[in-house]
Parts: sequence; C-alpha cells; structure tokens
Amino acid sequence: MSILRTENLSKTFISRHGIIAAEKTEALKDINIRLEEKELIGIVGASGSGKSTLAKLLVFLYRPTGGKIYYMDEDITKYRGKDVKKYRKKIQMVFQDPYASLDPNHSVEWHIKRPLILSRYNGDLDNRIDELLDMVTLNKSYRAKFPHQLSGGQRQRVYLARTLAVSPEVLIADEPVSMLDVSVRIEILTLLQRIKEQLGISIIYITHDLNTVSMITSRLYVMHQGMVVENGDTDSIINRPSNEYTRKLIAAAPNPYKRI
Amino acid sequence: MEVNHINAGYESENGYISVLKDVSLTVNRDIILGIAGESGSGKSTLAAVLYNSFRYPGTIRSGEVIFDGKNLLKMKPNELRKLRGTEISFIPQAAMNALNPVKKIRLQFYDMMIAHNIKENDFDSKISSSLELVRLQENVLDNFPHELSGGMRQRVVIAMSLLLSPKFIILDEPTTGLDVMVEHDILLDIKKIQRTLGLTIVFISHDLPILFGISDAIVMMYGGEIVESGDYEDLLRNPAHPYTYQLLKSIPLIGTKIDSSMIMKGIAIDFNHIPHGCYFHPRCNFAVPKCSDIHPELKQTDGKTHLYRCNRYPEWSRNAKLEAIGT
Amino acid sequence: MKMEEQEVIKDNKSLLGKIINPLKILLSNGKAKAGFIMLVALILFAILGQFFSPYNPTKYEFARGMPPSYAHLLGTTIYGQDVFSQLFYGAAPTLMVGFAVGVLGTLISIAVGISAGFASERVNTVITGIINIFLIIPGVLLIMLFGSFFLGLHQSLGYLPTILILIITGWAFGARTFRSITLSIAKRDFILSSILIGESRLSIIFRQIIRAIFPVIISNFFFTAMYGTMGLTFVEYLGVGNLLQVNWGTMLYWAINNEAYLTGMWWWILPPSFMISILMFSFILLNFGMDEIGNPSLRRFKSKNKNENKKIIGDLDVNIEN
Amino acid sequence: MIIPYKYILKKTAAFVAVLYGAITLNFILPRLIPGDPAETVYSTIIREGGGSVSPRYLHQLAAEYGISNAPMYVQYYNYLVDLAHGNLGISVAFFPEPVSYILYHALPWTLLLVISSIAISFFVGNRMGRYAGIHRNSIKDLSMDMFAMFMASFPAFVLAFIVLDIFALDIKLFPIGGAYSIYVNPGFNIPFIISVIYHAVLPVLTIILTSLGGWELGMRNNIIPNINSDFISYSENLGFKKYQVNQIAYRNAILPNLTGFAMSVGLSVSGVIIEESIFSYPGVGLYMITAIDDLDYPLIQGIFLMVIIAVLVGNFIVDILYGFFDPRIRQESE
Repeated sequence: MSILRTENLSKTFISRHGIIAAEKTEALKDINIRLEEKELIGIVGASGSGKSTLAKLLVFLYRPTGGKIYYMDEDITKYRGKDVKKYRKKIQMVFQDPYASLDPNHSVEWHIKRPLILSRYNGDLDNRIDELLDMVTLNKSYRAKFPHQLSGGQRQRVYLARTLAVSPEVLIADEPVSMLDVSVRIEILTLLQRIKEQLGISIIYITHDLNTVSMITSRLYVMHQGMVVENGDTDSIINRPSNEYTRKLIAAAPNPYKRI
Repeated sequence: MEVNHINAGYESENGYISVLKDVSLTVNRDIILGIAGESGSGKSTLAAVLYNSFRYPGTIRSGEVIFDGKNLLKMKPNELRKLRGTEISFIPQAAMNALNPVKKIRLQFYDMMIAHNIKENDFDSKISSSLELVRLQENVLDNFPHELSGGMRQRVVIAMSLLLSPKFIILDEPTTGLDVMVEHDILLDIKKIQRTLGLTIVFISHDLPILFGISDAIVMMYGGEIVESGDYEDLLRNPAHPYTYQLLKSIPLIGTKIDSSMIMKGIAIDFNHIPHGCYFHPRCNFAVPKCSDIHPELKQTDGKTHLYRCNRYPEWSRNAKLEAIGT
Repeated sequence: MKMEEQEVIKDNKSLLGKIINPLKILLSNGKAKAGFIMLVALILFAILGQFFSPYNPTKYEFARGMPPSYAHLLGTTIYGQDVFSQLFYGAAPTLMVGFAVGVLGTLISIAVGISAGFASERVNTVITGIINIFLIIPGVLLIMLFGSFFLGLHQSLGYLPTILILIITGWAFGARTFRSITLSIAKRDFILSSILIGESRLSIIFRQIIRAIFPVIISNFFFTAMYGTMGLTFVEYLGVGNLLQVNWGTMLYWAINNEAYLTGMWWWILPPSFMISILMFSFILLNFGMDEIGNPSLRRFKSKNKNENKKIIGDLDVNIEN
Repeated sequence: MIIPYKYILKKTAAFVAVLYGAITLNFILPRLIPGDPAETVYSTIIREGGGSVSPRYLHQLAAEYGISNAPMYVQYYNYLVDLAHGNLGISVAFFPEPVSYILYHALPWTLLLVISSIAISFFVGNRMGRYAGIHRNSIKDLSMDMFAMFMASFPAFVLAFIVLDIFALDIKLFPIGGAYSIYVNPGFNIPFIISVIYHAVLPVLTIILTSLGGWELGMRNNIIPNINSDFISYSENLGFKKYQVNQIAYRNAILPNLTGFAMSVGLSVSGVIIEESIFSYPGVGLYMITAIDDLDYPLIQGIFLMVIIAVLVGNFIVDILYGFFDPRIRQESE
C-alpha cells in the first residue's frame, strides 16, 4: 500500500478577465505518482513544469480540477474543513525560500511551539522543543533567536524542526536548498535523509537540480510541461535516460570539472 | 584592469563595518576571471567597487581601480558615465528587476543610445546586431519586460549591456533564479560571445560548479579578503587553501552518493565578529592552534600565478591526500 | 539596528518594557520625535486646562471684544467670553475627538481591511467597492448629510454624533491601506506555513498579520487622528456640530461667523487656528515618521547585511499608496 | 498602441456599479432623515413668507420628492425616471428655481476651480516631491517636507481667511468675491476671461496651498523606493544621463500617485466647497452652504448627486488613462 498516490491528477488555472472572458492554463495533466512508506523520491523539472503546483496540490493549498489523491488508499480529494486539517497533520511542506517561510516577528521557539500546541502535544513542551532543535543539529541557544539573526541554512533547519513538530508522515520539500549557498546544501540534504531514516518519514523532494536529487533519492519522476515524461529508478534514469528532455537536463547539470 | 589595496565597508548606526580588506588583483585581457565566495564573503561589494557603483552607506576607504590607465574611483561623474556602457559594462543579478517595468524593451534600448549620443540612423542596426549575439528575435522589442520569460529577460539585459560593444564586462551572479537548462544555455552564449568578441569578463558567483566551469582564472574570497587566486585548473586540481578544497568537496554531483564528510561546517563569516588569526580557522578541517593567532599573508606557490593565504600549505594538502587514500 | 531592538524587546518582557520599547523605536526617528514632543505638550496643556482654566469658558461675564491684557491673556470674545479660558478648556475635547476618531476609525479600518484581504475573491471585490465609494465621495458632502441627520440629537449625546460622523467619513483611507497590505502578506510563505500547521484564520490574523503591519497601524492611527481633528473643524465650520460645546472648532466657528477677521479681533481667530495647526502638525510628523520606520528604504541607514536587510524590510515594505 | 479593452470593460463595469450605488444612496438617505422632507420644505416656505401657498402644494411637493404612500419600489422607479429626465425637483431656498437650473449655472464655476487647482497642485506638488526625493535626506528634502507638512496642517478655511484678509482686504490686490466683475460682459471675450482668471486666483491659490503637501509627501515617498530600485541602478550602470535616470524614476513613481487621484478629487471638491463659501464664489459650494442653512433638501440632494457624478467621471477618466500608462495594471486585471 502506497502512503500517497495520485491518479490522473490535473490542475487547470482559470484567470478571470473581468466579467465575461476567462482563460484556462493547464498546469498539470494526468499526473500519476506514488510514494511508498519510508521512501525518498524525487520530482525533477524546470520552472514552469508544474512541480510547485503539484506540491501545493498535495498539501491542499490548491484543489485539483481533475483526478484524485489517495492517502493510505483513501480518496482525500473531496475532503473539506476538519478533514483537511486532520490530513495536513500527516503531510507537511518545506518551502523554497527560508527567508520567507519564517515569520520575522517571531522567535525560533515560537515557530516550533505553535505546531506543538496545535497538535496537542501532551509531553513537556520545553523538552520537546530542545529535542526537535537537536534533531536538526541546532542547540538550545537558538530558541530565543529571530529569523533575521540566522543564516540561510539555519533558517531552513529551523523550518524543518517546525514541520517535524507536527509529527507528519509525509514531507514535501519544494526546492529546499536552491536558495542556499552551495556549501550548505549537503547539510540540509543529509538532514532530509536522516529524517527519512530515523523518523520513518516519507519524503518527496522536488527540485530542478539533478545533482542534488540524484544523491539522495531512490526513484525519480521527471516532469516537463505539466506531465511526467519519465520515471523510474534514480540510477537507471541518470545512466540510461530514455527521454530526450531528461538527457538535456543531465547535460545541463552544473559541474566544475566540465568546461562550458 | 588593475585593483590595488581596496578597503571598503558600510557605514551603519554602530559605526563603520569593514568588509573588503586590502584587496588587490589584476584582470588580464581576453579572459573570464571568476570571483567566488559564499554569501557574505564580500564578493558583491567587490563587484560594486570594481564598477565604482558602491553607494552610501557603502564607503570606500582607500585603494584604486585602474582601468585603461585611469583610476575609476577618482573619475569625474560625467567622465565615468560616458565610459559606462561603452568601454565597461555591467550585467546585474536580478534581470527581472533590472528592466524598467513600464517601458517597452525597444524604448529602453533607445534610451541607452540617447544617453551615449548615438546617431539615430544607427539605432536599429546596433539593436539587431546585439540581439543576434544573444539569439533573440526582434519581436521581443515590442514587449514589456513582464511579458517575457526570466531567461529572455536575462538575454535582453545582456544584449543591452553589450549594445555599445564594451570590452570589459562585470557579471554579478547573472544566472541566479534561472533554472538549469536556461542557465546552461546562457552561460554557453556568454562564453561564445566572449571568445568571438575578445571580451574581458569578471564573473562573480557563489555557484562554484558554474564558476569553475566557465572561468579561465579564479579568485576565492572569504571574509572580505582574497584567500586564493590562480588559474582555474590549478585551483581545481591543487587547491592551496582549505576553503577552496572544502567548498569543492561539498559540491553535489550527479552520480555521487551523499556522505557526511562532504559537509562544510560552520557558517559564513559575520563582519561584526571577525575571528582572530586566520579568518577561516573556525571552519577549517586542518586548523592547528597557530591558525587562531597568526593571520596569514598572501603567498605564491611555485606556479607563480597561484596565490594563497594559508599558514599550513602545503602540509594540510598532503594530509588531505593521505586521508583520501586511507578511506 | 533592528537586531538590537529585537533583543531589547525580548529582554524586557514586563509591561513597562512593552510600553517603552515601541516608544524607543518611535523616538529613533527625528520627525516622529518632534511630533511626539509636540503632542505630549498639547496633551499636558489639555489636562491642565480641565483644572486650571482661569474663568468659566462659557459664561458671558466680561466686557465684549477686549484685546489681550493681564486679566485676559487673549482678550475676550464679542460675547464677553474669555478667549484663553476657552482655548485652555477646549483643548481636551478637541484632542479627545481626534484620538477617538483615530482609535475607532483605525479599528474599523483594520477589521474591514484585514477581512477583505483575507476573504474570498468575491467578498473582497464587494468590500473593495464599498471602500472605494467612501473614498470617492467628497467627505464634506457626507459630513453635511450625516451632520444634518444628527442635528437635532446633539444636545443629549455630547460629542458622540460628531465622532460618529467623522468615523463614517474617515475609516475608508485606512481600510484601503490595510486591505492591500494584508493581501500581499497573506500570500507570503510564512502565512501558508501557518495554515499548513493548522493555525486558524483568527489566530493568524492576531498573532502574525497584526504584528507584521504594526507600524502601519500606528502610522494610520495618526493619519486618522489628523483627519479627526481636521474633520472636527469642518463639522463645526459647516454648522452641523453642537455649537454650544467649547472646543477649538467651535471657537473658530464663532470667530468666523462674527467676522473677527474683518473687525481686527485677531486674538479670537488666531489662537485656535494656531493650536489646531500645531496639533495637526504633530500628527502629520508622527504619521510621516512612522512611515519611515515601517518602510526603511526611506531611511538613511541600512543594516549591514544587504540580503538580510532586504528580507526584513520585505515584510513591511508594502507600498501604502496601492 | 495596444488598447486594453478588458481593462476598460472592467473599469466601466465598476464605474456603472458605483454610480448606481451613489444614485441609490441618494434615494435612501433623505428617507432616513427624521421628518418628512416635503413637510419641512412646506413649513419653511410658509415661514419664509410664502403664506399664500395652498395645502395642496404639500401634496405636490411630496410628489416632487417621490414621497407618497406608494410602495418603496414605485417611489424608487419614479425617482429613477425623474432622474433620467434631468428632473431634480424644485429648490426651496431659491424658490421657484428648479434644482437642475441652479446646478447648470453653478457647476461650471466649481469645475473651473476644481480642475485648475487639481492640475496645478498635482503638477507643482509632484515636482516638489521629485526634488525632495532626488535630494533625499538632505536639508533641501527636509525643508521641502516641513513646508509641505506645515501647509497641510492648516484647516483649509482658516488659510482661506488669512489669504482673503491679506490679499483682498489689506492690500486689496484681488477681489474679495464673485466669479467675474459686474463691468464685463459674460461671453467669450478677452475682458471677461481676464476678469474670471483674476477672480479665481485667490480661491485656486488657497486650494493649491492646502493640497500641495499631500502630493509632495506622496511623491517623495514613492520616488525614493524607485530611486533605490534595481532598474534605476542598472540604468546608472549603463551610463544613462542624470536627467534620464530621474525621468525614469519620476515616471514610475507618478503612476501610483495617479491612483491617489480618487482620494484627491474627493478632497479637492471638499476644499472647493469650503473655499467657495468664503470667497462668495458662485459655485456649487456656495449654494450648498445656503441649502444646508435652509434645509433645502432637493438642492442638497441635487448637489450631492451632481458632485458625485462629476467625481466619478473624473476618476473613471484617470483610471482609463492609467490603463494606457502602466502595462502591469493591464496584466493584473487580465
């Protein structure tokens, strides 16, 4: 049983032009992906491929216009109100820009405490906060800090601690490292890997960067213009890409040892 | 271009904060010089100083930037203005914001040529030749910037910077925010243009893979000073500073598996609390006690053109190699 | 600078700290500081005026139209009232109307603006339409219409009708600001993140949005208070207020209606004009100063780390005009 | 030129909706005011010496207002039909002039004041703001801002009295009131035009002085972020001339200021109404004050409607122009 799977998931945006006309943009067409338990899979695509739309669909920030999303084999597409809230406790999302995803007016402690309170954590809050910070390799002294006092990598780690506080089963990471310095990326990626291994959380890693995605994922979906053009085992896709677009992506991946 | 002993920083409410410390470098003709460093290494400040576009609260304490025998920093505003866009040019980071959002591209090109007193008859030929360089169709001219994709806008910006055929160009993170394929295409174009027109380019980026891919010579910045510089091949194969070595090691690459030894520890330097001794020692894997006392000077390796600023070269390098063999 | 302030704030969690720290921020701006000092002086003047008014401001007990003298610092009116007593005693109601309109008007603007910014597209369109109608209709017309509606009721209700009229005509400016600012903040990732962890809308509004737009709220308060003061003089000038009350607006009304400017009784017309101008000026300075605090690109100093600076500012850097 | 049809359509729809709202409000409001306007008017006429009017006139008056025992929707229908025929009822204060006739004569004067004062203060204020913004944080900027704030802190009518006192009463440079001299012949001739301009100077000057500050401060705060923007620094880096750079910043900053027009037109009309009463200028404002004093409801209603329509039309024009100027707005609404 897959923990999360989609069936012909589609999303069409309708932009209104005043009262009469409306224009449709198909952002996603018949997406079928599945995520097994304790798995870390990757979704790769250039901007405009619809990968961010997919992420937002999976956490109910958008509603699909066609197809279904199954969580533990239960169709959640029709969920409303309370059910959505309940579902969101199981699935969390990491945003691209850690400068924007933390509230500048609140401390690190607040960011981790709120989800704990909201998910009615019964243990000792203080201990739990320290525990979560420890999980993302930050020490207690960071509790009182504000986002602007942290570096990009630290912010992203605080954000990860915030999502973990909800105790999700699935994590959707939308470009979690593309705004960070190259030197920090590995750190966040190992963290993702550790979250998968130690906490048993299934992760979908969404990115345009084949370098990082090939390092930590077991399976890949390659997206292009709202469709999945290739999927399968990461190693075999990297070594024997069958789709033309995938080949181009691989060729364009930056590499210091390859002259431009 | 020659840069001598630049000291620059920012005025703040808590006083002056020094960023660039005694930075000197020479840019040879007809090459791409890459300047690399993490965010907060002072590389953007350096870019602004090189172009003399460093503005308050930024202040330049001392130093000179010699371009074609003249000091850019001492030039009269009008002289400098005439130079810009014609002799020396700048391609900024965020192309989406670099174009005036409420003017058609064509008019922005016209403005550029009016600013430099180009004859009206030459307008169209100049525009079409520079668009050709960046492989854009002429119909983009009648669009507003927001109607174009990010990659196209970046190309327009490049075309505009090259419009009056300058020979010296500074690129400040020109491909940030673009996705890999577009980035790759644009870099290929830049390289091609540089080769065909014989341009001198200073390429500034935090993205090491790209930087090493495109540059002929490289300057590594850390904490507002140069820690290593030299030919790209030398730096890639035989880094003399642990910073370069650790950064290169931390680059994610297709086909490799992740491994915790790749992690670069610590965070970029905070200009308010600069460590004693070698700036890099708190993050260095090879630091010894003396590193926290002695601030190393810039030294030459045997290769002459290869400069480094480390107390422990070449010992650490040997250790690193042994380690690599051991594991 | 921002960093330091934040640290100070978290060190002082006492009530005193909560009052003093925003004040420190306010006083860090020169214009706001000047405005604040003027306002405090006026408030003191108003409080003292309630107790130490030399004569009864409403009694017609002196010789008519006397120029200033020791006994009557600012002379007397054509009805034989002491002008200085009126000015002194009338300060409190004038300030009270300004502040009441400022506070209540801002509260309404926040409620309407934020709910529009957070509501569905349709509701948003409707509320925006209503805001625009109130913005476009000239305030004087509304003051006249509502004023004449209340005309018979003034005696029993004190300043309530006046305040009500001014709130009705003055809330829309702020609502527009808050609507656009909320719209831009509600799309930010940190709000989406709160939705994802299960925060309710109200909680997001009170815990995050209000805090993010706090400088704008303060700035808007001063703006609305300014409108309230200006509006009071309008209400009185147009004769739709209660003219038996003593405040700077009614003083002007009587002075103008008795053509004090023609008869050379400058001591009757100039002092209230002057005091109103000072009050308005202090509100404008505070409003403008707060704008600069909330929108640091208007300020002279920037924080050291360029990137960081951008991000912090980003959350407040909302063009208030749109 | 690309014509932003969709944008125009959207704005037109909004215009019609707001106009309809205002017309309806104008219908509802008098019915909310305590007492029957017809009776108020009737008793006023009797009190003011019109004792000979017959009680039947009360019914006639009631009919004029559309106030009858007829159901609300019938009244509303009648009101709309009357409006469509330009019938706004009969004034009380200027009995028996129809309201439409009074407005027809007063409106041009008010429009003259409004348009000329807005145009001048918009232009001058924005230029001042541009100057302050370009020299931001200097003493030039500070003095400009202080001047603007100081002018804005005067109640409009107080300033008007000061101006009137100095220029008309003391040094007698300008007339104290009226729209033109009684010695000239109204019509399209030069003495008349000169006289009109001469009489308009003081009111226009006062309105400009009070509204200048808002434009100045708004422009300053708009242009500074523009000067700091990436495309300005890019233009500088390409060697644009100083005037080109300032022009670009100014042009981009003036666009949001145009949307502020909605507010400003409303405020200016408020200002104009007050000034007209002080300078005895025969515009709508002068009649308005009289109408309020005499509780002349038909006239109040008529003025209200007229002013709102004028303001709405003004805004509508600005909105449409804005659509041509700023391509981003077009896209947002498309």
